[in-house]
Amino acid sequence: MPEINLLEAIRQGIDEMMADDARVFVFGEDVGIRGGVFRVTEGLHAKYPGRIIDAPLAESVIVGACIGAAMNDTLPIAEIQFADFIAPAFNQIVQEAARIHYRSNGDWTVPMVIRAPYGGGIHGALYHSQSIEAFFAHVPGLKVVAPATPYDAKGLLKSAVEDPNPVLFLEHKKTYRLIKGQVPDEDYRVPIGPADIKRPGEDLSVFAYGLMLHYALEAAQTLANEGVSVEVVDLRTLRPLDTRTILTSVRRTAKALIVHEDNLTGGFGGEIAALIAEHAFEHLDAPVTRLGGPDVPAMPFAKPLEDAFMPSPGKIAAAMRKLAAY
Amino acid sequence: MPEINLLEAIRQGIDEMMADDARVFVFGEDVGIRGGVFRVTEGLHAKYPGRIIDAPLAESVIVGACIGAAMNDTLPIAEIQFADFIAPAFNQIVQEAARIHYRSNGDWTVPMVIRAPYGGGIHGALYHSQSIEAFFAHVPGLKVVAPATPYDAKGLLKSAVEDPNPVLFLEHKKTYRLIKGQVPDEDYRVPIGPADIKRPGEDLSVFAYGLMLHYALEAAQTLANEGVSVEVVDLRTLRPLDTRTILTSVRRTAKALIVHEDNLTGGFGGEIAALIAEHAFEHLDAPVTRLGGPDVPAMPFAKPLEDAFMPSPGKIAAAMRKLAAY
Amino acid sequence: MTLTTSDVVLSPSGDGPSLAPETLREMFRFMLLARTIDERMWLLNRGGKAPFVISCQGHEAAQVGAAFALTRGKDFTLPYYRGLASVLVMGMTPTEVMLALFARAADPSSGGRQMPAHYGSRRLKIVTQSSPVGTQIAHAAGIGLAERIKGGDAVVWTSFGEGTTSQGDFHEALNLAAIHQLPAIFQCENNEYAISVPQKLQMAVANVADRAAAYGMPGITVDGTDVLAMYEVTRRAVERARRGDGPTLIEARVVRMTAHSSDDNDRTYRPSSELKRLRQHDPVVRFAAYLQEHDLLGEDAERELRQTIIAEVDAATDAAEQAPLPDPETLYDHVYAP
Amino acid sequence: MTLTTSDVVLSPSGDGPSLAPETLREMFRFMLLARTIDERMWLLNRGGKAPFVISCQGHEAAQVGAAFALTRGKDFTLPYYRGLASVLVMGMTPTEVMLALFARAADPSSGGRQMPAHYGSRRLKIVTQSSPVGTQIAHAAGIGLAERIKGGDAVVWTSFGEGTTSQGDFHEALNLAAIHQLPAIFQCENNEYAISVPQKLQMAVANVADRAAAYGMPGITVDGTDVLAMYEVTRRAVERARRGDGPTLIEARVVRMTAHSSDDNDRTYRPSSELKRLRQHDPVVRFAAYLQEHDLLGEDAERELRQTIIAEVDAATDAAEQAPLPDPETLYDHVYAP
Ligand SMILES: Cc1ncc(C[n+]2csc(CCOP(=O)(O)OP(=O)(O)O)c2C)c(N)n1
Ligand SMILES: Cc1ncc(C[n+]2csc(CCOP(=O)(O)OP(=O)(O)O)c2C)c(N)n1
Ligand SMILES: [Mg+2]
Ligand SMILES: [Mg+2]
Repeated sequence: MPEINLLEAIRQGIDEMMADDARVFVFGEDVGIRGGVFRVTEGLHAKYPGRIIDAPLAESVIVGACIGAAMNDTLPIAEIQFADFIAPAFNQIVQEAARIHYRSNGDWTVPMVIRAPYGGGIHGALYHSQSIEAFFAHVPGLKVVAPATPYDAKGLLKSAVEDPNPVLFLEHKKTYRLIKGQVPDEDYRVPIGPADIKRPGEDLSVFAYGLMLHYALEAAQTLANEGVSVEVVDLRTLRPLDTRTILTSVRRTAKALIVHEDNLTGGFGGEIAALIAEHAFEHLDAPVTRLGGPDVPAMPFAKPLEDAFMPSPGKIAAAMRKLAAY
Repeated sequence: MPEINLLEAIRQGIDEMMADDARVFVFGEDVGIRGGVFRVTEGLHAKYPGRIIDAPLAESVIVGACIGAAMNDTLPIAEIQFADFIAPAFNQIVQEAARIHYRSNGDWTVPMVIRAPYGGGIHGALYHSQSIEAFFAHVPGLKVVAPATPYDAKGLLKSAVEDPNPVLFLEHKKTYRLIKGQVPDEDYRVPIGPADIKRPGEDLSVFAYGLMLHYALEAAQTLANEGVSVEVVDLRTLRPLDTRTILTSVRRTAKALIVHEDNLTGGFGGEIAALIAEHAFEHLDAPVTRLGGPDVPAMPFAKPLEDAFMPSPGKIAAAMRKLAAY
Repeated sequence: MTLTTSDVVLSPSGDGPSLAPETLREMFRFMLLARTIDERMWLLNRGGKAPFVISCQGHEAAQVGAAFALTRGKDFTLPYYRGLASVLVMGMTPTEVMLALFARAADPSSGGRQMPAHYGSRRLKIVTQSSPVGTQIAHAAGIGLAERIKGGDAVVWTSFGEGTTSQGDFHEALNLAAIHQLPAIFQCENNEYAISVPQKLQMAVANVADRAAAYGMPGITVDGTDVLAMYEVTRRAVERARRGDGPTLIEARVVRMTAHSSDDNDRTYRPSSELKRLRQHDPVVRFAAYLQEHDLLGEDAERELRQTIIAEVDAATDAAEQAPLPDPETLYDHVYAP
Repeated sequence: MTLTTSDVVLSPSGDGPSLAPETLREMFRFMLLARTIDERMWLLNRGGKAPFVISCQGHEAAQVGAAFALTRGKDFTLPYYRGLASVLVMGMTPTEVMLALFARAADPSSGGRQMPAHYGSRRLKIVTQSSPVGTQIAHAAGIGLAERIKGGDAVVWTSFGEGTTSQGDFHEALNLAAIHQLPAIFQCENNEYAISVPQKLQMAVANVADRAAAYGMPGITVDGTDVLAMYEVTRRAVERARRGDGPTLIEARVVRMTAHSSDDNDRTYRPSSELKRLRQHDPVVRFAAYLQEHDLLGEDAERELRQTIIAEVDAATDAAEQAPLPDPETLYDHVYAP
């Protein structure tokens, strides 16, 4: 199997879906000749005339128009240039895309994908580093996925395009070229929903996604060398959340650590911790622990400040140690 | 002390702040001659010429203009007609108002209040019943308050206007005229931050705000008749959260129930549950429990569906019983 | 470019567009039907049977004239909450409308989940609408974009009030539609109020149609109480859109003959004298007079029509009222499509 | 109404506005200073010392001309990320600019928290800017609204690109400013690209100034490479605003002489021939020629000026480079105002 990076995997997924189904199109800023600012759609503009469309600089109508298009028998993929800039489209995503199937009592559906490059550690400063999952994973009617590997990214992208519901597809910018992995040539899917145990372990369970999944794996290796066996669960999908896999893992290890890059307070880790605390209470040997970004508005530009903000393999390992020792 | 309802208390708070400080003004849809669709600003248009301003039908600039005004030595109170319609202003609130002080390294401040009537049980259907606190209580740089009594509403409104930071002021629509209480004639404040134990108890702690606080008190009375002593904590402020009062209460009662009307999954209750699970672990005699609105996009219009959605004193009492019996 | 009514043949007093007499009578029937249903809703509201009413009264001509220029079953419509007359023309029945008013399980728009007047029907290509104003304008642009991608020749029609043109979504959507010359008709029903806020506090321009110049699309101001003018202007816009020549902004000058909704009391901000004046522009009265003048509808025929419609509305009301409410269990249905 | 350059005395070839020779030389100095700093930033970027550069090159005349029509310390400015020349005129020093480039603790704009070119200074009434485009246009309207409430006579000036006029915030803010005739100047610096997206995919109108008609405010298209034209048009808009006659939309036609930013490669979407053509409109070269033509700046004087500026930029670069980075502990500062 060829090894490619996460960005190439997403491009392949889009390419293959567009080749298979003429209803699929891409709408976003600079996605055309430019191939997107991250080059995710590079080459597709020439390959699929009229179906890779440069949008005006207006996120609300990028999403809003895709909602309309989805209701007229097409399968839109909206690209938000940076997840931070999804905010102007909040109304269209939360009040429209997510509620249309419900409010029409099942009459109308919105089969669309919203791709959003998120996350920091790339020197993007306050407005090119944000994590946005907590805002959207709270919204019934939306699906939210955050793949961490090329294999999962391509498989989930295809599932998202085929899903009859609006799917927010989160791509961690730092993993784009950093994370490589094998991706089969043949067609496959990764279903939206199931989490994936990326590293089985006995002593404690760690739940993460995106870049933090890789940092958690790194930290788990460090702990292994110290004789602690850490199970690392890649959530992959945040909504609908795979509570079964989460609870099964914690009931076995009796200890849980949740890691995300987003600000700690009100972050999605709180939901996971609350589920564990309520439904695995009798199995817990230690407090459910969260490690998240600090509660400051966003990740600053200056290197020392950015480093201070980012959860790192070292910080995660320290949290694991503390929990293991509890 | 005269008894007034919660709506009148808010009006009094605005009126007195405007009388004291010429920098205070109100900007929102229909706030002028109409006095707002709920009549909160009734009478103030004539009393404060040029300072109660009817806004065009555009929430983003209602908030955005107030941000600018706040940076030009005024103290704006923006009114969002229904909290559901705050979504178009999400970008201005989260990316601008909340981050301006931080991004300018403390150089600029945004002393503004955003009033938003929220909540259901008033036959408002999907788009006039929503709870929005989870989206904003997650945002560093914002303060979020949700008073439940006329006394707290007036005192917190005044504190919000004086606060040098952007404050989201949540007013539960059903409490507007339903909830009455004594409010002193003399000037006073209720500080942003501290929670308030509205009913002391021994057997379990319940955390709520807004309408649910009253339902929780009703349920607590029911449980009292059954010989269970329930402590009811009114959070009042959701950000910054009074973790000290929360943890102190749970460490004493050893059992915690969190109630909110917002959808359960990803709701702010998860944050409170996570804090308790992590920092009161050794004191817990039962799983931290949450009772929230069901995970459907919003509250439907038809009475049977609305009733099925709303947490009620009965549902809360049932959850209390279950927890007490654990 | 901003055209005005003078640019197109409009006024019934003039020798309007050549529509067959039965078509003209059919138009009138829909206007009268919408008015009758609307008035009935208020009665039911006052009688405590309908918790919420938002009215189409004064907007009937604008909607019926426009809808008659569209092709049912083919073209998409995205009306806003005053769109009763338009959805009737597009095929919704009085009973279906009443089922929404009473929030019954069989309400085809939302199964009683939404407030009344939030019409939608996939079968009729009436797109589900929400309460946040203006969002549907972006959806309309997107429907046009998809039609372009699919190479189809359906057009999309959407309506909204003049206050809603202050929303960013109005701007973003019209701009997009103009860039790609999408097959869309944007109908602004300007009744000069957004709840209590008058037009002059909503915009500094005299006509909403003036906003079209910002997008390089034609903007036309029409007397929206003149059903034939509305038909003719919309017909031309539809032709233009189908030809691939792009979108049109049509401003229909209408009158809001009621309070904003049953929750509003417009006496606090609107002098009753003004309302009296507005009543003289009642589009239903106006078109009735036109039909009589041109011997297209005799007094007996009109009386008969009114009786038929009242009977129809009685039946619809009874049927809807007797229909069951949604089962609480269904609260959890349709959160996600399977 | 849409005015065009022809409506106002503009072209230096014409007998431009009567500005004192030393003022003209001062304008040139700021243009040259901005250009020199900007070019230095690219060198530092290529040299691996500055991770990010976003350029003002080609926009200098538009900004210097406009800023000279404002009153420093009194009027508010909300420039966007290409606003280097404008903030220099408003009082920011080259060292302060370089402190931002290197993200140093002493950076007055953000203490190294924001990307370079996100200028702000409360002392100078340069309002802190963010990266989401267009938000500052709403802030500008609000600053004008507050000025109206306070009864002051400061004006507010904000700038943004043509792509940003597609954002809802542009529409909502200009509409609000026009309704209340607020003392605001909206400067659109139209360089015909939004990163890679050309104007024709951004709007269906020829001029951004055409958008002013939607708000009932004057819209003026100016040759933004002509500093005197920019000064004169802005001066009139400022007078108008101070008089209480309301806002103006000024479209400055400029050239983007670099890639969008140091992260962009414009060869993928912009033919090099086009760039060559654009270079002929270099505002700095153009104004230098004008000054020589009119014997306002001799060759020696210009050489001397260039040397002084280079020395100034050298000193600023060294000072900034040697300044300390923020202490990690300060990450937690200023989340809330005390
Ligand atoms: C985004 C949003 N903000 C506020 C409201 C509350 N609201 C409902 S209708 C209305 C006025 C609409 O006026 P206009 O667009 O002129 O339509 P009209 O009712 O006059 O036909 C307002 C402010 C809303 N529905 N959506
Ligand atoms: C809301 C938002 N969406 C997307 C971006 C990414 N972005 C940064 S600059 C830019 C293009 C801006 O073009 P224009 O307004 O013409 O200004 P110019 O850079 O050409 O001067 C884009 C799309 C952003 N900063 N903010
Ligand atoms: Mg109106
Ligand atoms: Mg540009």
